[in-house]
Amino acid sequence: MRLFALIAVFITGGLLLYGTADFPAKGDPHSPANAGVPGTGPSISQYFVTETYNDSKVPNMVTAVLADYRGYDTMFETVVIFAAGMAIFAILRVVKGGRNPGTGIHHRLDKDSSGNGDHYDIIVGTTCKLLIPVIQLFSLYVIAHGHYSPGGGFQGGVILGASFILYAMATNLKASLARFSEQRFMSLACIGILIYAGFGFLSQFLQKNFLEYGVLQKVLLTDGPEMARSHSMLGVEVGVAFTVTAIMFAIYANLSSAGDLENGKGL
Amino acid sequence: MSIFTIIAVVLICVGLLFFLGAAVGIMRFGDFYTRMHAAGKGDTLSSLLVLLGFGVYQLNNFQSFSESWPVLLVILKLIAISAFILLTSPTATHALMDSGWEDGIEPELKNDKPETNALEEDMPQPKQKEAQA
Amino acid sequence: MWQLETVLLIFLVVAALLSLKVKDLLSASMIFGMYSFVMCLLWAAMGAVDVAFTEAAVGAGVSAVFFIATVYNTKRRSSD
Amino acid sequence: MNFDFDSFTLFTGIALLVLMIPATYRLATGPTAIDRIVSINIIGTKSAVILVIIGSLFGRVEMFVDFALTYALLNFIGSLAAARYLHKTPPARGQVGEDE
Repeated sequence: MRLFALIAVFITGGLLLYGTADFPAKGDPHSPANAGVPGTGPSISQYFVTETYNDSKVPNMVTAVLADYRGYDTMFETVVIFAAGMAIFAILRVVKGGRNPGTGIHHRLDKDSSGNGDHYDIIVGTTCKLLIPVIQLFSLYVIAHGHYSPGGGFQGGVILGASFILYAMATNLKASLARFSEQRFMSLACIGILIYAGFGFLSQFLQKNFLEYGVLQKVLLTDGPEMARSHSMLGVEVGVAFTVTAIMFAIYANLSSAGDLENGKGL
Repeated sequence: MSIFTIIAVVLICVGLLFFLGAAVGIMRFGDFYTRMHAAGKGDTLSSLLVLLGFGVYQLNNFQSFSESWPVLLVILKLIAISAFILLTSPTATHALMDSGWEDGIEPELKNDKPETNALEEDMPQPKQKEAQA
Repeated sequence: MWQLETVLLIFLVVAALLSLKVKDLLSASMIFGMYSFVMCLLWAAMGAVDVAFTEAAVGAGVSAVFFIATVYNTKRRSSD
Repeated sequence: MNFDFDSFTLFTGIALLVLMIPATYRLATGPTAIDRIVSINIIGTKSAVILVIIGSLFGRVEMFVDFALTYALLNFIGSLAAARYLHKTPPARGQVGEDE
């Protein structure tokens, strides 16, 4: 049976490789995706390349496509991440009482959970104390600088969440939950999505389509709809970053303590 | 070929040499702790050297402070990467070494070898610590 | 440039096969981290910089930690 | 003297990738799990350098240093998580972790 599976895998892989022979060359400017089908005008990627800067004054067109032209897509990606956090919460979280000692998952751990001796705490703790502010500052740079260089809400949010995870691993889960409690990160996740949807509804109140940022110049007091789009993209990225940060830390906290945040022993 | 390019090439070549040393060390050494030694020291120094070499090469594009500050920004970021590697790589090595000791990996001591001669038996035995609880 | 991509693709295949072969789930999750390292380098070599950044942040940073946290609360040894 | 720094950079990148092979060998045959984790750490450090090299080949180093920085910062978290795991669980010798 294993041999049969191997043969099937090789045949499928060979067919896929055969299919790639018809692809246009990488970066070919005359391929249909880049130049458009003859007789139907310019393609959509040509429009993005030439018109993004005129539309929204954002040099990095990936950010413009993500947050503006494909705003719905990014919004529901954020909702997907939020749903993942909710699913982890719904599956793992033990709300009251906790598990019985001896029957839970942690019964095989006979070691102390709070630290691994002085030298570990001193060396790793000092390094993390030096690193965590730098990581957080860098993640804020990534979020805010997404207009000009690669980066944006998702990446910056993940890095910011990783800094909290690093704090939880340098000390213990309880100390990190004292700083970033469950109530806080769950409400932060909701606030992120509310910020994103709020931009959409705001533009709807001003008699335009959902997530059509150009009309927001009346609210944001910018000169021209282009700058309004640019600033709205920044706001939307901040909302995405809130949700991603909170959900990353929520997933880590629930996974490592098996849902028992009050007295579970984290990683 | 400017002076910066020459310095950059020299730095990168020395870095590659140390990378080669680390690679040979991780392949050939006998036990976990010596492999860790090669990995932790060689890799940190050599990535430092290569990154600084690229930073020095960027100085070729530098004309004046008012015009070419992006070049300085790139060099600053390269120095930042070097500093982080200098900080994190030994710490990770320490944490892994510590957990390896607690995980029960025995270091390969001198009198583990079968071919001990009479001269070596006279020498003081390395003290074998008990694993921490 | 194509030389670099070819070597990277070989590493990608090796990492994928190794992460399937290893029985120890802790090692397998770390090798999956190597897979995402190489994948990030490939995205960067193709010029898809934003995707590479996402892969670096998610694959190198948090997904390995999530896998290890999951292995910590379940069994370490794979049964198949 | 005609010296092409781009060719030299490409050579450096390929040499780094070739030097990854011993780490991959240790990854495949490492007797314990922690050997594998060490080699992953090495590969991560090398990857950050290779990212800078790719950026230099594209001529856009200022764009690529950002996520080389991310690599250098986040590679640490994975290694630390594995170290914490091995700290928190009882010693594995002879039961799990040894391959096959």
